[in-house]
Amino acid sequence: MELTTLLFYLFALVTVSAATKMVLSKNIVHSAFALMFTLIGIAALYVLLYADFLAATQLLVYVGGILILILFGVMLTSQGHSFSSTTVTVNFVPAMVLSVTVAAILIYAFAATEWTLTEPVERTDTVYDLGMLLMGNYILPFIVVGILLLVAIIGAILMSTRMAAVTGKSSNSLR
Amino acid sequence: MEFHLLGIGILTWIVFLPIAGMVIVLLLPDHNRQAIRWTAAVVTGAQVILAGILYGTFDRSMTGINNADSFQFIEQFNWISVEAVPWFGKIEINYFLGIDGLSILMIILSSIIGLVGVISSWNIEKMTKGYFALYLLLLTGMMGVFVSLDFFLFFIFWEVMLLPMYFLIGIWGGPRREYAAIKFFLYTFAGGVLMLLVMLALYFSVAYVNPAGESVHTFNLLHMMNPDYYVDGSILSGVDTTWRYVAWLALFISFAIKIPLFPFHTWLPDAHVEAPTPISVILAGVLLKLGTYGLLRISFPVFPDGTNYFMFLMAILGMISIIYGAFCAMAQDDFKKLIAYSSISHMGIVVLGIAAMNTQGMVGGVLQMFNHGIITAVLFLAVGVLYDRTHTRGLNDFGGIATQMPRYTGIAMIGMFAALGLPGFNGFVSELFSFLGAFEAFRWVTIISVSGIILTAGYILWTVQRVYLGALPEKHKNLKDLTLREMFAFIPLIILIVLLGIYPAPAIELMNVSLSHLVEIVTGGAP
Amino acid sequence: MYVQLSLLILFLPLLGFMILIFKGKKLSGKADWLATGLLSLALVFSLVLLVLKLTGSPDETLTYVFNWIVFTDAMLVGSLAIEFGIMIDNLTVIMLVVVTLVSTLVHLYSMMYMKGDKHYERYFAYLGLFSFSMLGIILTHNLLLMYIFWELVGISSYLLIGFYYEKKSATNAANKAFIVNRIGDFGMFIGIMILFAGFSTFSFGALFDSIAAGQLPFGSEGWLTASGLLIFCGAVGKSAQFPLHVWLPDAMEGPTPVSALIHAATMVAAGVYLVARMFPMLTEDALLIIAYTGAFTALIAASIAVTQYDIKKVLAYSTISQLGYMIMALGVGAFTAGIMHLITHAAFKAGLFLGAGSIIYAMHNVLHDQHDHKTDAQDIRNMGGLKSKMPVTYWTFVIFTLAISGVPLTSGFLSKDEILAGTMAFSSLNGHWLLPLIGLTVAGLTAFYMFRLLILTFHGKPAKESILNGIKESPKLMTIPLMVLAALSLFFFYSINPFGAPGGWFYSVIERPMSIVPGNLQPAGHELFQDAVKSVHAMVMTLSVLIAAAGILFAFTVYQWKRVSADQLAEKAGVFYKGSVNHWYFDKYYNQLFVDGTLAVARILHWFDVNIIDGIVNGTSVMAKGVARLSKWIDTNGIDGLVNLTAWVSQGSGKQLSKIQTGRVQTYLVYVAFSFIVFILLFNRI
Amino acid sequence: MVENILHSISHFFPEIVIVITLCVIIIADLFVKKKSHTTGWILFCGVALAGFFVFLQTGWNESVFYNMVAVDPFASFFKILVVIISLFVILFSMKSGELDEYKVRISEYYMLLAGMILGMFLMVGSTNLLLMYLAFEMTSISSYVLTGFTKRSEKSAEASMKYIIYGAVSSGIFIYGISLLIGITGEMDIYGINAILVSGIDQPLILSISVLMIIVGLGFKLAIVPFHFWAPDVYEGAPITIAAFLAVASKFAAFAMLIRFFTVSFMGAGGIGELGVWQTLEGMNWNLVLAVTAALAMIVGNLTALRQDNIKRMLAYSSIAHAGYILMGLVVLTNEGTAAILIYTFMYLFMNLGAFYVAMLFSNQLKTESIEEYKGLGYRAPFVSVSLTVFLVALTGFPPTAGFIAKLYIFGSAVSAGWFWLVTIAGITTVISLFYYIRVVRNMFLYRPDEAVLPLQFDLASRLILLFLLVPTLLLGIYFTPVIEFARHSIKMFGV
Amino acid sequence: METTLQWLASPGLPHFLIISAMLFGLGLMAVLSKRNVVMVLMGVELILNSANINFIAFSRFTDFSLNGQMIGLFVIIIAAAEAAVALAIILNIYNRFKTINLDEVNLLKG
Repeated sequence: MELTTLLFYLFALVTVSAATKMVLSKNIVHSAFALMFTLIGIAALYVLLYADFLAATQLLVYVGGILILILFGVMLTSQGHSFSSTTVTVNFVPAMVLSVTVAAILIYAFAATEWTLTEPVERTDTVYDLGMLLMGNYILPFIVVGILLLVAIIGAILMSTRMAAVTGKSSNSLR
Repeated sequence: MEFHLLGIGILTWIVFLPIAGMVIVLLLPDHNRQAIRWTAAVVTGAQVILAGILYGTFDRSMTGINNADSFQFIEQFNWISVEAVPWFGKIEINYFLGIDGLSILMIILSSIIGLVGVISSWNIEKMTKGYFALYLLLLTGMMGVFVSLDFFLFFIFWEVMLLPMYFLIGIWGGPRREYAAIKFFLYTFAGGVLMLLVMLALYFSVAYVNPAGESVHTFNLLHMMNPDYYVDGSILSGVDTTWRYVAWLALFISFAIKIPLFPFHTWLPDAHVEAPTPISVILAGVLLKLGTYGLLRISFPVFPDGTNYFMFLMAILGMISIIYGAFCAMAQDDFKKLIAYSSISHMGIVVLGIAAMNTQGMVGGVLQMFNHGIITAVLFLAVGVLYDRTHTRGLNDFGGIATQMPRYTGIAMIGMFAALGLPGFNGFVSELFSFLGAFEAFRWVTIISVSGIILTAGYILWTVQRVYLGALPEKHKNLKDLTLREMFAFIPLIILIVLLGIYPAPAIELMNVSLSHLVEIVTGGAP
Repeated sequence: MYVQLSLLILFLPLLGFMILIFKGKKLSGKADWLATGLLSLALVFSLVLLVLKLTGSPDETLTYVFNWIVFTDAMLVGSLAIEFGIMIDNLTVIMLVVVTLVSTLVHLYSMMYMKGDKHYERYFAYLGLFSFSMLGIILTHNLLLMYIFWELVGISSYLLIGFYYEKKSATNAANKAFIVNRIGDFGMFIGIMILFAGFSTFSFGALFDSIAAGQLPFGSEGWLTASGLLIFCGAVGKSAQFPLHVWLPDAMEGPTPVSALIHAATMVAAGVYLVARMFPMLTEDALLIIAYTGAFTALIAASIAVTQYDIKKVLAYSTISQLGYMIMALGVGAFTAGIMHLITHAAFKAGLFLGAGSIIYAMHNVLHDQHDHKTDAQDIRNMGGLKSKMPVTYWTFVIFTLAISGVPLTSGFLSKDEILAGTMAFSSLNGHWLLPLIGLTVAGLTAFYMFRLLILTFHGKPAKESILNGIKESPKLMTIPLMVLAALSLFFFYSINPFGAPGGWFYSVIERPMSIVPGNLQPAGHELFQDAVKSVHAMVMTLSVLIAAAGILFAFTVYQWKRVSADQLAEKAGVFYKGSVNHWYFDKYYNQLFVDGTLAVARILHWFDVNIIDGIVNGTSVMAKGVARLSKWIDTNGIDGLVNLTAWVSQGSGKQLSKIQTGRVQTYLVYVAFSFIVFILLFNRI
Repeated sequence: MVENILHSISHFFPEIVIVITLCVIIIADLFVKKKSHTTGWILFCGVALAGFFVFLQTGWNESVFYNMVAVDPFASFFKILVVIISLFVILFSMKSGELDEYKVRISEYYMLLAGMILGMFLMVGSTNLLLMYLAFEMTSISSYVLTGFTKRSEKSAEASMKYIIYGAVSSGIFIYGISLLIGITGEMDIYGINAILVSGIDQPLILSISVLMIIVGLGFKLAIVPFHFWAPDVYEGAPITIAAFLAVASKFAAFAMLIRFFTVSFMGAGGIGELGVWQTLEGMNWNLVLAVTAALAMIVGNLTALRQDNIKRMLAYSSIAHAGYILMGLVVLTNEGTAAILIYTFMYLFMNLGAFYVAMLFSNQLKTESIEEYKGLGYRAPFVSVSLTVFLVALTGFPPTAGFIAKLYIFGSAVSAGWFWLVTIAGITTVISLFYYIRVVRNMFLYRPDEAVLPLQFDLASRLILLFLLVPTLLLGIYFTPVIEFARHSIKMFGV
Repeated sequence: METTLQWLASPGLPHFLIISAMLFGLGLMAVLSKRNVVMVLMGVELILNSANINFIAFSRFTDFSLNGQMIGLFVIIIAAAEAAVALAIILNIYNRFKTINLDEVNLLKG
C-alpha cells in the first residue's frame, strides 16, 4: 500500500463525496462550492495520472473560470433578495433510478472489459509534447476551437447584453 | 401502327392536350369565362376527334396485352435512364405508351365523357378558371392511365388524378363536400400506397438484360408479365408463392377501392352526393373504370397465378356488390345516392364477368365498363338537370315531371331503362355476356347475382314512378324543359346507348382478340 | 319471299312507333290513321304469308339467320357466334295473323275510344312498339332473341298499363306488372344460361339437335328438366300463371283496348307460345308440373272471377283461368288443342274486352254528362238493362260469352272440349284424375260467372234509371271490330264439323312436335295419346256440354229469376266466398312478404352500410364506442374526425403522444436516459 | 509536416472562405450602418464562393490534416446541399419580418450563421472523433444562440434555453461515448478504429455502450425518436429562418456524419457487403435498433403532427417523421440505401424550405402561425397558397413532385433489402401524414374568405425566391436523372 | 479475497473509470432532478469532467498516450465556451421570466 494508492483513494473520496454533496444539497451556493471541491479533486487525480498540464488547466479554467462564471450566474439570477437560494428537486425518483442504473451499467461494463493495457510511461513533463502535437497533428482542431471560442463569445455577448427596448413587444405579435 | 402529328405521337397528343388547354386557361383572364369554357370545349372536342381517329385506324386483329409488338400507336423512349454502377444495375424508366383492345374502348369512353362533362359544366360560375384548369388536369390523368404501359407512368397518372378531384369536390361540391373530398382522397391514396409497394416489389424482382449486356431493372409492364425476366431469388419470382399472393391482394385492394367493390365502397356515395354534376359524371363514368382496368391491365397478366387463386374471391365480392348495391340503392331517398349505389351494383357485374376467365365473360365485363360509363353519365346528368332547376335531390320531392318536361323525361327514361338492363339498350348486352360467361365458371354465384336484375328493376321503376310519373306538385309547375346545351350533353350518350344496344359488334370486335388472349394468359397457367 | 314478307310484317309497326314517337305531334291527328294503316298492311302481308305457307310448303320450317356477335377464338369453344334470325313454320304464320288481326282491330277501336286523350299519338306509338315486339317473339328462331322481345313486350305493356301515369294506381300496376314479370324472366334467363352453357348456342334448332343427339346440359337429366322448367317460369310470368298471376288483374288499369290486345289476346298468350316452342325438349316431369300449374291457375282464377263486380276484373280473372287451360293442355300433351284454344280465346276474349270497353265508354260518357264522378263506370252493379240501349254490343257479347262457356257451335266449344278430352286421356293413361276434374269444374264455373256478368250487365233492371236513359250505342268504329270478332268466335272458321276439331284444317297444319328428350324422360307416345283421346272424346263432350249448361242455368236462377239470393249463397260459401272476394289474399301476402320484405332488407343493409362498414372503416375502436356516437362525432368534428382509416385511432394516439411533449427539458432527458437503458438491455445480444 | 499542412490547406478553401467571410463580417459590422442587410449580402457572397470551391472539388477523394478531414464526393455532396440551404436561408432572413425588429443586431446573426455553416462543413467531412465533436459543438453553440436571437419573445428565449440544456447533455453523452470508443480501440480516427475492429477485438458490451452513446448524441441533432423532444419546442420558438435551417441543414450534416461514422468505422474487411456494414459490430443487432427508431420516428412524428395548430410545430413533427423515412435508408447501410438517403435529402431540401418559407411569408403579413388562421388564404394569395400546396403535396409524396421520387427510392431501398414491415409502417404513416398536410390546403382553399378582407401583397423578390423553390420541387418530380446520377456518384467516401 | 485486496491495492485504469462512471451518474442525476438551471449546468460540467477523466486515464494506461490529454484539453475548452453561452442564455431567460426554474419556463409544449 504505497503512497499513490493512498492519495488515489483520498482524492477519489473527496471527488465523489463532494460531487454527491453538490447533487444532493438544497442550497445552490453550497453545491457550487461542492463542485469546486470536486473539480479540485479531479485535478488531483490528473496529477496522479501524470497529466500535470491538464491538472493546471483544470484548476485555471474550471475553478478559476467556469466556477466563478457559475457563481456570477447564481448571484445575477437569484430570485428575490434572500441570498441563500434553495433549489427544489423535480422528478427525483426516476432521476435517481435512472442515473444509478446508468452508472451501474457503466461500472459493470468497465469491470467486465479487459483493456489492452500498456506499461505506464513515467513522464517528466508533458507540456512540450503537447505543444508539439498542438502545432502538428492537432493543428486543425486547434484552429477550429479558436474559431469556436470566437463564435461562442459573439453568442454570449449577443445573449447577455440587454437591448434598447423597442416599442411593441414582438412576443405578442407571435401569439 | 404509327400515327404522328407534328412528329408527336397521337397518344401523347390525346394525353397532353388537356395540359395544354390548362395552360391556356390559366393564362386567360379570370373574368373571361366564355373563352375559358370554349378552350376546354375545344380541347375535349379535339380529344374526341383523336379518339375517333384511333377507332378508325385501330387494327382489330392485334392482340397486345403482354406482347409489345402487337401493341398499337406505340411511343417509347427512355425517360429516366441512370448508368449502371458496380453495386447496382442500370435504372430505367420508360415513357411507354401504347394501346390494345383493352384500352381503346376506355379511351373512347373517357374522351366522350370528358366532352360531355365540359358541356354540362358550362354553367359553373364560381371560379370558372380554377375549375376548368383542374378539370383538364384530371382528364390528362385519366387518359394517361389508359395509355401507359410503364408501371411508373401508370402510377404517376393514377395519382395525378387525386388532387384535382379533391379540389373539384372540395371547392365546388355540396354542403358536406369537405367530408366527401377527404374521404375520397384518403381512400384512394391508401390504395395508391399499396400499389406503390407492389410496384417497387415488382421493380426489384424484374430485370432484363439489355443489348449492352447489363441487367436493367425496369418498370415496363410487359416485362413484368414475362416470367423469364424475374430475377431468381427475388421476392416475386416463382409461381404461387406467398409473396405473389400477398402482392396480388395488395394490388387488388388498391383497385377494389377504386371500383369500388364491397367492402371498400363507402367513399363512393358521399363523393357522388357532394360532387358537382359534371364531376359525378366523370367519377362514375370513367374513374370507377380505372379500377377494373387496372385489374385487367396489371393484376391479371402480371399475376396469373394469383388471379387464378383468388378468382372465386373476386366472383363472391362481385356478387355481394351486385346484390348489396341494389338493396342499398332501394333504400335511398336521395336521387344521387341511389345512382351511386346502383353504380356499385353494376360495377359488381363487371367484376363478376372478368372473374369468369372466359371470353364471353371478359368481353361482357369490359363492355359493361363502357356501357355503365355511358349510362351513369346520362343518369347523373339527368339528376343534375333536375337539381339545377329545383335545388333538391330528394326522390320524394318530385313527381309528374313527365307532364312538365316530356323531352327530358324521355331521355332520362332511356337512361333508366338502360340501367335496368332492358334489351335494345347497351346495358343489356354487356350484362348478358357477363352473366353468360360467369355462369360457366361459377354456377350458383351467378344465379344469385342474376337475381340482382329483379332488384334493379325494383328500384329503378320505383324511382321512375316517384320522380317522373304521378301528379305534378304545385312547386314544379313552371320547370323548363331541356335547353339546347343540355340536349347536346345528352344526345351523343343516348345515341351510343341505343346503337350499342342493337348492334354491339363494333365495340366487341375491338377487344375480342385482346381479351381472348388475356384469358389464355391467365388460364394458360402461371407466368 | 317468306323472309322478306315476315321482315316487313315485323318492322312495319316499329316504323310506326318511330314516326309517332318523334314526329307524333307534327302529324296533327293523322297519327292514328298512319298507325292503323301500317298495321292493317302488316295484317294483309301476314294473311298472304299464311296462305302461301299453308298452300305452298306446309310442312317445312324456314329459318333465316345472321351473326349478331362473333367471339373469335374463345377458349374451349373456338369461334363462338351469337346468331339472330327468324323461323317460319305453320304455328308462326297463324300466330302472325292472329296478332296482326287483333292488333288492327284494336287500333280501329282505339281511334274512337281514345279520342281526345292528350297523349293520343303516344298511345298509338306504344301500340306499335308492342305489336313489333310481339311479332318478334313469334318470328324469332332463338332463345336470346325470344328473351329480348320478351322484355320488350314487357316494357311496352308497362308503358301501356301506366298510360294514365298521373294515376298512382296505374303506375303501381305498371310497376307490379313489370317486376312480377321480371321474376319470371329471372328464371327464364337462368334457364337460357344453362342451355347456353351446355350447348353454347341459343337457336331452337341447334339446341334440339344437340339434345336429340343425346347431349345434356352439364351431362345430367336433372339439369335438362330444370332448364325446361326455368324457361317455363318466363311463361308463368307472362301468362300470369300461379304464383305470378297477381299482376294481370291490376293491369286492367290500362286503357280497355290495351287490355283487350295485350292482356287478353296476344301478350299473355306469349307464355303459351313459348311453352309450345320449347315443347320438344320438355321432359315428362316438367310437363307434369306445367300441367298442374295450369290446372291450379285455372281453378283459383275461375273461383275468384265468380265474385268480382268490376267488369274488367272479371274478364281478367277469366283470362287467367283460360290461360291456365292452355298451359294445362300443353302440359298434358294436348298440344294442338292448347294452341287452338289460344287462338279461339284470342278472338272471343278480345271481343269481350272490347265489348266491355264499349260499355264503359257509354257509361263513362253518361256519367261525364251528368257530372257524376262517384259511381264507378266499370262496376257491373251500376249497370243493368243495357240490352235495349246497345243492341250490337249486347248480341256480340252474348256470342263471346257462349263461346267462352264452351257452348256448341262456337269456337270455344271446339278447343275447350279438345282440351278436356286431352286431360281425360292423360289421366286415363297415367291416372292423374285431378286434372280432368279441375278442367270440368272450371268449365262449369266459367259458364256461371260469364253469364252472371252478362245478366247483371245487360238484363234486369238498371241500378239508376238516369244512367240508363243516357246510354247510347257506341259508334261504328267500335262496333265493327266487335262484329268481326264475333264472327270469328263461331265454329266454321276452325273446322267444318261443329262437334270435332280434329277433322278441321287446323289440326292438319298444327301437329304436336316429337319430343326429343332421352327416352326415359319422354311423355306418353303420341299415338297412344291420340287413341286415348278418341276413346274418351264423346263422353267428355257430353259431360262438358252438360256442365256448361248447368253453370248457365244456375247463373240464370240466381241473377235473372232471383230464385236463389246471391247473398245467401255467399253466406253459405263462407270461407270460400271471403277468399274468392279477396283474390285468396295473394296480393295482400305478396305485398307483406316480398315488397315490404325487400324494402326492409334494403333498409337494414343501408343502415349496415352507413353505420357498420363506415364504422369499421372509421377505425376499430368505433365498434366499442358505438355507432350512434360515431356518426354524431363525425358531424361534430367535421373533417378533423375523418382521417378515415386511422382517424379515430391516430387522433387519439396523436393526442396521447403530444401529451408526452410536456415542454419540460428534464422530462425529455429522463425519456432519453430511459430509452438509452432500454436499448442497451433490449437489443444487446449478450 | 509543413508541406502536409500546406497540401491540406490547398484542399480546404471552402472552409477557409467561410472563416474569412466571418472575419470580414465582424470587421464590416464596425463600419456599415446598422439596420441593413449588407453583412447578409457579404455572407451570401462568401457562401456562394465557398460553394464554388466545393464545386471545384468534385471528384476529389482524399483525406487531409493527418486524416482528420476527408475531402471526397460524399462530403462535397452535403457541402453543396448546405451551401444551397444557407443561400436560401440568408435570403429568407432578409425577407423575414420578425428579424426586422433586431436589425441592430443582424450582423451578429450572420456571424453566427457563418459559424454554423463552418461547423456543418466540418461535420460532413470530419473523419476524426475529436474533430467530429468539435464540429458538432460549433454547430450546436451557434444554433443555440441563433434560436434565442429574437430575444424579446419569451418563446424564443425559452426555446434557446431548452435547446442548450438538451444539447449540452447530449453532447456530454456523446463525448463520453467517444471516450469509451477511443479507450477500447486506442484510436481516434475512424480508419484506425475500423482497422482495429476488423482485426477483431472482443469487447461487445463496451462497444455497444459507446456506439449507443454516440447515437444518442447524433440522434439529438437528427431529432429522431426518442431523442427528438427538443425539436418541436425549439422550432416553434426559434425564428422561422433558423427553424428551417435546423430542420434541413443541421439535420443533413448530422446524417452525413452518422453515415460516414458507421460506414467507415464498421464496414467489414471486404468493404460494404450485401448486409450493410453491421457484421463487425456483433454486440447489438444495430439495424434492428435503427429500424425501431425509424419506425418510432415515422409513427410518433406523423401522429403527433395531426394535433398541431402552429404550422412551425406541425412542420417540426413532419420533419421528425421525415427523419424517420431517411433513417430507413440507413437501416440497410448498403450503397443503395445511402444513395437513397442522398436522393431523399436533395429532394426534401426544396419542399421543406419552401413550406417554411411560405409559413414565414404568411406570418410576416398575418402575424400568425396558426393553421386555423389560414382559412381562405387561397383566395387572398393564390400564387403563394398554390405553391404551399405543392410543397405540402410533395412532402406527402405525391407524384409528380420531387417528394414522390424521394419516397420511391427510400422505400425501394428498404423493399429490396426485404424490410417489409418497416416499409408497411412507412406506407401507413404516409397515408396518415396526408391528413395533416391536406388540412392546411383545405383551410386555404375550401373556405371562402369574407369579402371584406384584402388580398395579400408580396413583393417581387419574395415571389422570385418562392419560384426558385417551387420549380425544382415540380421539375425533379418529372425529370430526376441528374439527381440520381449525382447521388450515386456521391456515395463514394474516402477509404471505402 | 486476496485478489480483491490486490485489485484494490493497485489502483489502475478500472479504478479511474469507475470514478468517472460515478461522476457521470451523479452529473446525470443533477441534470435530471434539479429545477435550477444553474444546477443543471453544473451537472453537465460534471458529465464532461467524467469524460475527461476517461481520456486522461486512457492516455496513462493504454498506448493512446498523449492524445488523451490533448482531447481532454479540448474538452475543457469546449466546456468553458458552452458554459459561457449557457449562462448568457440563462441571464436572458431571467430577464424574460424573472425565474430560472426550468419547470416555470414552459410556454412551448404539446
